[in-house]
Amino acid sequence: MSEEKNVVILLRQPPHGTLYPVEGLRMSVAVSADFDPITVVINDAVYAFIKSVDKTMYSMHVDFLKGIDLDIFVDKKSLEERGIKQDDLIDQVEVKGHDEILKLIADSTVTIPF
Amino acid sequence: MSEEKNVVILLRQPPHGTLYPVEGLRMSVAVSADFDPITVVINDAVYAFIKSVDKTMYSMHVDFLKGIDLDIFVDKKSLEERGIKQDDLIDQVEVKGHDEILKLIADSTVTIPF
Amino acid sequence: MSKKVLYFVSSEDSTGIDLAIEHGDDDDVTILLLQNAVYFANKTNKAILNALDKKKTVVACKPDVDIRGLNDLISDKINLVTMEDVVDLIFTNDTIINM
Amino acid sequence: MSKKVLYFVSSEDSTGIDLAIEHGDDDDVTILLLQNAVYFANKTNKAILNALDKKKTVVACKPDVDIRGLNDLISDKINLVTMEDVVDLIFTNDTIINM
Amino acid sequence: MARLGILFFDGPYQKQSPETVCNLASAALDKGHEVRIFCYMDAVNAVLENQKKIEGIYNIEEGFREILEKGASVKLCNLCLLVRGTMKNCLKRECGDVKRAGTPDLAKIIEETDKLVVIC
Amino acid sequence: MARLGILFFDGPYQKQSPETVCNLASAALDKGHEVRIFCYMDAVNAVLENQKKIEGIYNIEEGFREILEKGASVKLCNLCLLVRGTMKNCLKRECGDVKRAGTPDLAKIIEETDKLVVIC
Repeated sequence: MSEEKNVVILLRQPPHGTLYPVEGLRMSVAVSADFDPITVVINDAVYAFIKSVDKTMYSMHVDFLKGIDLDIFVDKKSLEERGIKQDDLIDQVEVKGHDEILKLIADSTVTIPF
Repeated sequence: MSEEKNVVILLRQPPHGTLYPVEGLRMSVAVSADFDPITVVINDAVYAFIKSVDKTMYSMHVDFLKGIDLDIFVDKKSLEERGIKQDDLIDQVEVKGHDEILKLIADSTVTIPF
Repeated sequence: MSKKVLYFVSSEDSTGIDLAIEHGDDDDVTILLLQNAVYFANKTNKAILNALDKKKTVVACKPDVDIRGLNDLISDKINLVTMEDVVDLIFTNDTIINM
Repeated sequence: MSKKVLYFVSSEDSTGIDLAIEHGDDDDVTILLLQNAVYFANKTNKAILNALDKKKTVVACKPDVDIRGLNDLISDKINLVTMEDVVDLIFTNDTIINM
Repeated sequence: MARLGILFFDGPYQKQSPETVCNLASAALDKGHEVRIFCYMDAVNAVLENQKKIEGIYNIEEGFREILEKGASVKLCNLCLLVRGTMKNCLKRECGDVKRAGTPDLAKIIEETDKLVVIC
Repeated sequence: MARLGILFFDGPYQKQSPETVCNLASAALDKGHEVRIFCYMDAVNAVLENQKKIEGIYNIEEGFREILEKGASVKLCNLCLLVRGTMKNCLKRECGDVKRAGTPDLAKIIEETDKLVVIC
């Protein structure tokens, strides 16, 4: 049964103003023991993955997820609205078009927003 | 010195989803011992003063402020944006045009947002 | 492959409503508004009107609407549901998208 | 009767910026962005561009901008200030409008 | 009968979510469903002892005592308690199935329940 | 030298505000100003003991200990502590001028300081 559940951890809040993105990534790591969670990044949460942001609190989570081949997908539309280019982002994340992001969320069994 | 300070308690959040409006009104009451605070109501906080809302948690604060002749001013623009008419509001508050609300805030010495 | 999808919106973030509106037409989509999200049900809210136009079902948690005194301010196309109905909605939908 | 007014904006609520923009031209208005409010300084933000057009001074808290890595994303018309500068701004303005 | 998982993030007396969690859990339990709750971040403080009753304000401690009595399982994120310094104030085992837990326990809840809702 | 009042509403490890309060207070104290802080709503939980240190995360208890040592005055809303059940966990007098207080004490802070800022 567990293999059938698509877990999406949905990050939507920016880093540093709250601990939500950090705690969301910590949850992605924890859930990865039993599932293959997809981390989806929308709205101001995209700021968490620009190269220049201080990632002291969560770089280990990002590296862990990358190390076990779990995806972090960033919404292209949210980037464009904020004038952020793909080049501004760290290598561990992958940019997806808004339609694909919508489909990932729509196809989830469980969506956990942070 | 204290008489010269204009204290504005600025309510901006809706009731029931958070305790902010309740705590803001409690602060208006507390501050009234030393100052004549003006309570200014903007954005979704206007919902706190419609007749039909459950005011169990804060009606005593509203009555207290009214009882000592302290004003609660509600922003007309915020009401209009939400389709709320003056008739929908309780008697203890007074509706003011947006310019007047701006002036009240701009003329304050201390503004405390809730 | 049509399925029943519940957008479970309990915060003032309108993203859940936007995503529900953009959700494909194949699925049977319900938007459930709880806590401060019931303010989205105000007749003046364009996103919710848009969702209704797009044949999404919109329901709001009755105790949350009642305590806020919103009965006369919300669209009559929005059904009010009790907390017991919320429990049933949770189990009768195939997917829940929390927001 | 001109006075120096500081809009002290430490939350993601844009009301403080809107109010500052509408603030009368007689006063010398500064908008200070702290914490997540520094995201308003993004070049794509129309409210801040509008505030700059209207001759309001906009400053952002440097440690908050630095930790978020926003230096290349924000408008160069916005001055960055240290926490020590913030303290000075607080005491050199006549009025502080917290938001 | 089905199994409901509930996750939330907020402490008491700031936002409505702890109260909603209690009301939703209670309604589900009354219908005979199983309820498993995970308290993450500030939500761990919703399950502290000695919350003084204030007239007119829903007492969150009582709300949790009631749903625990009705059979809800409540897991508290250990690290969240530790970092907040509130580890020693939690409701005790006598009140029901309330336990400290790690984040992997949320994975278990996802696996073992039919639906998970998040109250923001 | 001037007197600065600071009011805030949030507990630790959820939002940035308690850290900002410490940093702003510290900068003001270093410049020789007087600092008086009022903790309202969840903010009272920012000044609890036994907050475990986590590497990479700013420890709020330490932040408050530092500014208390530098001479800040910190008032905790009594009713906010009572309702949350955290009355007994606050930092003690030995740490500096930290005291439980009522809401009228905020009026006193407004009256006796030159400027009041609110960290949201």
